[in-house]
Amino acid sequence: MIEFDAVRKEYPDGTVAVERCSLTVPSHRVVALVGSSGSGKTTLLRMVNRMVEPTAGRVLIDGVDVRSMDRVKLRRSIGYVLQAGGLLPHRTVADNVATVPVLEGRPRRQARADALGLLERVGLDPALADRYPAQLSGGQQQRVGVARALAADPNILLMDEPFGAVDPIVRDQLQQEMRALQADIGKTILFVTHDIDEAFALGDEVVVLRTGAEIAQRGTPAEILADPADDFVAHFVGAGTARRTLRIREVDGRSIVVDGDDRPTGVLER
Amino acid sequence: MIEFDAVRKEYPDGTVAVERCSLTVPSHRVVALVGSSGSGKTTLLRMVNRMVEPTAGRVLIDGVDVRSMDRVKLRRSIGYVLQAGGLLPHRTVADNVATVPVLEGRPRRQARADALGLLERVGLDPALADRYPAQLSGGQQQRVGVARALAADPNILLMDEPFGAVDPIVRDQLQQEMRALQADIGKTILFVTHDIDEAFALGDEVVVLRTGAEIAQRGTPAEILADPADDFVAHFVGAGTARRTLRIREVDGRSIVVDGDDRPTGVLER
Amino acid sequence: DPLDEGETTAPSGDEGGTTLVVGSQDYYSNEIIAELYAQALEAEGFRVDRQLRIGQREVYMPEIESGAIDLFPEYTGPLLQYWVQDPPERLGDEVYDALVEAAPEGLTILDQAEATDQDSYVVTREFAEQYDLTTVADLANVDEPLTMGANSEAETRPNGPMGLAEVYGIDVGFTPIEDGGGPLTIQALQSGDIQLAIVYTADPTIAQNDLVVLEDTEGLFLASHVVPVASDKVDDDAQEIVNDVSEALSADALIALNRQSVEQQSPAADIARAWLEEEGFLD
Amino acid sequence: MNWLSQNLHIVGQLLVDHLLLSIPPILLSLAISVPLGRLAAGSPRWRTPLLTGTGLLYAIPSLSLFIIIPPVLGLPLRSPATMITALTVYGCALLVRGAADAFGSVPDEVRLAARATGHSRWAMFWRVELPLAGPVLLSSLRVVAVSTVSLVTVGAVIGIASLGTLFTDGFQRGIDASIWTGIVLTVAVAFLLDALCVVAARVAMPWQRVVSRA
Amino acid sequence: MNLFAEALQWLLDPASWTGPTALGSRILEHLAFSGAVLLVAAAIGVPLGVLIGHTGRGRGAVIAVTGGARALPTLGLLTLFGLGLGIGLEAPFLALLVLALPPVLAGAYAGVESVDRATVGAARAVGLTERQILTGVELPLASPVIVGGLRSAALQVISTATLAAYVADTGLGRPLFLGLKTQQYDQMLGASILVALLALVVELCFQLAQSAAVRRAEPHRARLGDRERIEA
Ligand SMILES: Nc1ncnc2c1ncn2[C@@H]1O[C@H](COP(=O)(O)OP(=O)(O)OP(=O)(O)O)[C@@H](O)[C@H]1O
Ligand SMILES: Nc1ncnc2c1ncn2[C@@H]1O[C@H](COP(=O)(O)OP(=O)(O)OP(=O)(O)O)[C@@H](O)[C@H]1O
Ligand SMILES: [Mg+2]
Ligand SMILES: [Mg+2]
Repeated sequence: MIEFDAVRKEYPDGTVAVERCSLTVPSHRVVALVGSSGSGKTTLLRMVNRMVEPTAGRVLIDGVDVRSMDRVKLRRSIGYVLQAGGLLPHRTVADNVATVPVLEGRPRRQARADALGLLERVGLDPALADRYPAQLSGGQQQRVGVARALAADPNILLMDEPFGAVDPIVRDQLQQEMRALQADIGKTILFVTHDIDEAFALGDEVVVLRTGAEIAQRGTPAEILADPADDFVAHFVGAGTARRTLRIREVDGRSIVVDGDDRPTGVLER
Repeated sequence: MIEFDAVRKEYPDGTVAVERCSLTVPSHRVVALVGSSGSGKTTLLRMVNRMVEPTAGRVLIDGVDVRSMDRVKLRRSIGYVLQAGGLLPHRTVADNVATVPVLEGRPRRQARADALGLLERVGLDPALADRYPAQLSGGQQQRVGVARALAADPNILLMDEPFGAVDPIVRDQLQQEMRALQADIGKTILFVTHDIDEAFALGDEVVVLRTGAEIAQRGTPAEILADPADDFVAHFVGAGTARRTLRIREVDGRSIVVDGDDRPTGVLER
Repeated sequence: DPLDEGETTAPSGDEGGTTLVVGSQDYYSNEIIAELYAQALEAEGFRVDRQLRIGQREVYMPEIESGAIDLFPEYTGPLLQYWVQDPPERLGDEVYDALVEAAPEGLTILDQAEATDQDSYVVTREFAEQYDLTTVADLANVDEPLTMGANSEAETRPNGPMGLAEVYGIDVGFTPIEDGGGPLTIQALQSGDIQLAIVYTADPTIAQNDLVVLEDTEGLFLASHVVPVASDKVDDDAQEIVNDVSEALSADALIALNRQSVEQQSPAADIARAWLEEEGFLD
Repeated sequence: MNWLSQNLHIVGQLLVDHLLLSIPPILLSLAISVPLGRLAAGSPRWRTPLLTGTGLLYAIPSLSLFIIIPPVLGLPLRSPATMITALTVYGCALLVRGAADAFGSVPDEVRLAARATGHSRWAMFWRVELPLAGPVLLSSLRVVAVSTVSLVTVGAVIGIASLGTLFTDGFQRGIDASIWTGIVLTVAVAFLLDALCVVAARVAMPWQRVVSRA
Repeated sequence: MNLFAEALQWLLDPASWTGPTALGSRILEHLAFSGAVLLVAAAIGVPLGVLIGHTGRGRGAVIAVTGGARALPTLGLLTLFGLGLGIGLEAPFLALLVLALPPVLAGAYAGVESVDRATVGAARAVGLTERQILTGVELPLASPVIVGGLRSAALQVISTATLAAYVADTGLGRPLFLGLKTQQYDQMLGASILVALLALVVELCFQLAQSAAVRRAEPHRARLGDRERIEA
């Protein structure tokens, strides 16, 4: 469990990225932070592994203030997945996955063997182990990033727009696999995105943030879509827009769901 | 009207980008070419303004073979929008928009006045006119690119993944504005993308291409989604995937449309 | 007899474990002489460290005076000028005696050789005939501006334009050519870029190119015999060997050595070895 | 050719001298420039003085530098130490900027990812920053290697033996072959050291091969 | 350090500014000679480099030639040309030209090549002629790099022009060589300091030129760039 206790962050240049935020991420659940650019999502996320130190307030992991922990150790004990994978371009896929175990002193050979297992787990052919990141597609790199985050078997995963750089089709696929993986491993995941669809797809709970990381609404995806707390949230999730306002049209004897602009989005299951 | 008459393109290194392709783009309509990377979309598009010369076959504009026209004049008479705008980084926004009119001898002051009007037309504050491209966001640059393409009031617009480099939310917005704009100006548009959703959103007709620019299916978005011609097209549009397989769920007394993964996509209009 | 002495000196070289450092100017002729000393010494069992081609007098002399270099082929007149401002002596033996007198503590001036390598003013035959030149003083006849070519240091040395003006009252321009009176200087002379050059008298190119050496009636150039300068580390045995070499080194011999260097393009060590063999220093 | 066949062993000796004068300054300037470059890249406060300072050094003519260094450091004029110091100064003048650019070229995301995965400062430098700075560093190092080899020849003017001696000697004696030999060998040594840098870099940076192909 | 004081004294001594060292005219000679070399190098190197950058033809040759030329020892060329051409300015002029051409050529070529191909493609697509692309797009965008090449050539020429005194009566190499040959450290050092100062002044001029070029090529960034340079 991760608790943000009245945290605030003011950067040296005076920007207040997080005004005052209290939030709990229950164990084994995925909480998706969603908000527009600059709303303070990344800042909030990075407080957990002390990449950002709050100006006020505390962050607790299972009740322990992170400030009492050694930074480097803390970071190694938490999985972190960034946009575009954040892989080390000069290390092979296997070495990338084994980064933390090797830093922790695990023998290279064992760490490598473990890495191969993890690659399979995230749906990658272990034959890719000796490639370099540049030889992989964006989606594959992203999977390696997830494998690396899992390598030290952390309880907590922090994911910062991990699928933001891949194209929509691959992103859909990665999101699906992520759901399957989480069903299996049940980590505590804090997931940041500015794509509400992604938040709906992955979050057990979704937290919609305003500027300054002010919580506008918190709930399950369906709750938020069905009953947005206010205009801001309604606008953010696109309630009432052409995109969210669906109708059913019959084409060639099938029921096609089209949006307010008549653009087909899918086929209705009978 | 643009007609591709059995065109073929073999690059000097032996790559056959376009095998043999015949295609008509009716006047005042948007035809979206969609296909995976390397399928020959860009090659096909560039044959229209002679950036690429076909190895065999002809391209006709309103019945006239483009080979009989002067290249430079032809290009100035056709609007071209590329990914990331393709703006000249050392010219202001207004100068960029006025490029072709100035080349054609229109007095600078008038060209500039026209440019301000065009900026408004594509939804940009004319106050941005004196900025340089690097001072604009990706979405704004893209709009400038469209404004520039419209500056000479061409009948034809060629658009090569114009919104490929901007993030999904901005892309949605640009797509909507593009539809509104086209409703107003009614140009003949050949639009290239590898995002099927974008093709569905913008194309009056969608042409799905296989490698070598072979036409796999041609039709309206709804036709293609409802009745994919073959497995390739079905796979390409994602027919049968969770994303396209929608159901209706009642939440808080409203009908929410959810996809195969239970992810809410919109609210059903009554 | 060098052989006899060789037998007695050889142990002294080995026992003491001393190595004699032999230096030379950055000038091929001087390098050949240094090789003569070095190889003659080696033939008698001395160990020699060569520090050849190390620049002009002002660069190496501090090293000799500090004892970093033990043996160096020098030239009597210029060396005297280095130690004594405007010495009155002009002729060979006078200069030599004055030099022995002037040498600082710790340095020994060994016997001078007959060979001289003296700076001299040369002009082309054609130019000499045009203005009827035989002596330096005749340069006063010349009614066109004169330019002298030489290494840049000549510009401020007593034998350069300044000395010429002072002693002979003749004003000349100056162009530096850093080849020590070598091919470029000759070429410049022949092409008329310069009219007057400083060339060493032992330089074979004088004869080759039919140049005229102007007689130095006022003694602007001091006698310039080849003379070894030695440190205390050069013991009596070694001194004898070097003196023997000097004794054998006649004026013609030096020109012949120089000619081999320029014409046959042989390395200094080879030229020196051949000569020493011929003269019976090696076997 | 006559000249060359007679002087082979001298040329050989000068070649060795040349190498002995070239290699130490290349290595020394690398060793000095990497930490300085890292400092300049990482701290805006140090960047300007370091880069301006080393940049100005480059404006000093090589011949002047050979002359200025002995009195400053109390070295004899005509010693290899003078030469090596001077060339190291030159090497640094180029390499500090090169190293600063090299460290600046390490993508911020990669740095961030390394920090997030729990690299300590030390691990960060050795395991992430230095290897990733490698390619840009290499291109500066190659320039330094080649220009050092070429500059060594200037020392012949003040009596430091190297292949440059073939120029001054050939010039005095009017032997073209000597100068030609000097030029050809200098270029050859430069190419040799350049090639060594490239080979060393290929071995040290295996990922570069695939990246440049990709 | 004492020596630097002596060098300074020598520089301030009126006698140094007359007679054989005549610093005033030596400085002018040095500048004029270096300037002439640079002009010729620019006249040859810039058009050639731009052409190669624009067409992409001869790319490999440029890289090989500029890399190889960098390894050529100037002293070797100088003595070789000297033997062939005799005394005077011709030999040092040629030797320095060989020194200056590679950076100029590489700058011009790399500058044009560094212009984003997509930008050039876009310019072509909207109907600019090849000539308009060259003068209106590639040249302005490449100008900072082109000027950078000239700048590094100028620096090298000015500092290497001292060697010209090896075969010609010109430039600041004269007092430097004279000091070297007669072991007058103050003079040698003084002359060296003058050359370094000269190089610095020229460097500053080129920095101004380069920021002007940057202002043209990257107008939005120019202000920031200026600040950085003024600090520098
Ligand atoms: N190091 C920093 N120094 C100063 N301001 C910062 C810093 N990092 C972030 N900010 C500012 O803090 C605010 C919140 O930034 P943050 O990166 O947390 O937002 P975000 O929600 O992650 O945005 P995005 O979706 O663009 O990633 C922004 O206004 C940002 O400009
Ligand atoms: N100038 C060229 N020379 C050689 N091959 C080329 C050239 N341009 C494109 N190709 C090749 O032709 C094929 C089609 O390229 P094209 O750019 O038309 O594809 P595309 O559908 O636009 O792809 P993308 O979605 O990646 O832009 C590809 O295999 C490509 O590698
Ligand atoms: Mg963020
Ligand atoms: Mg394309």
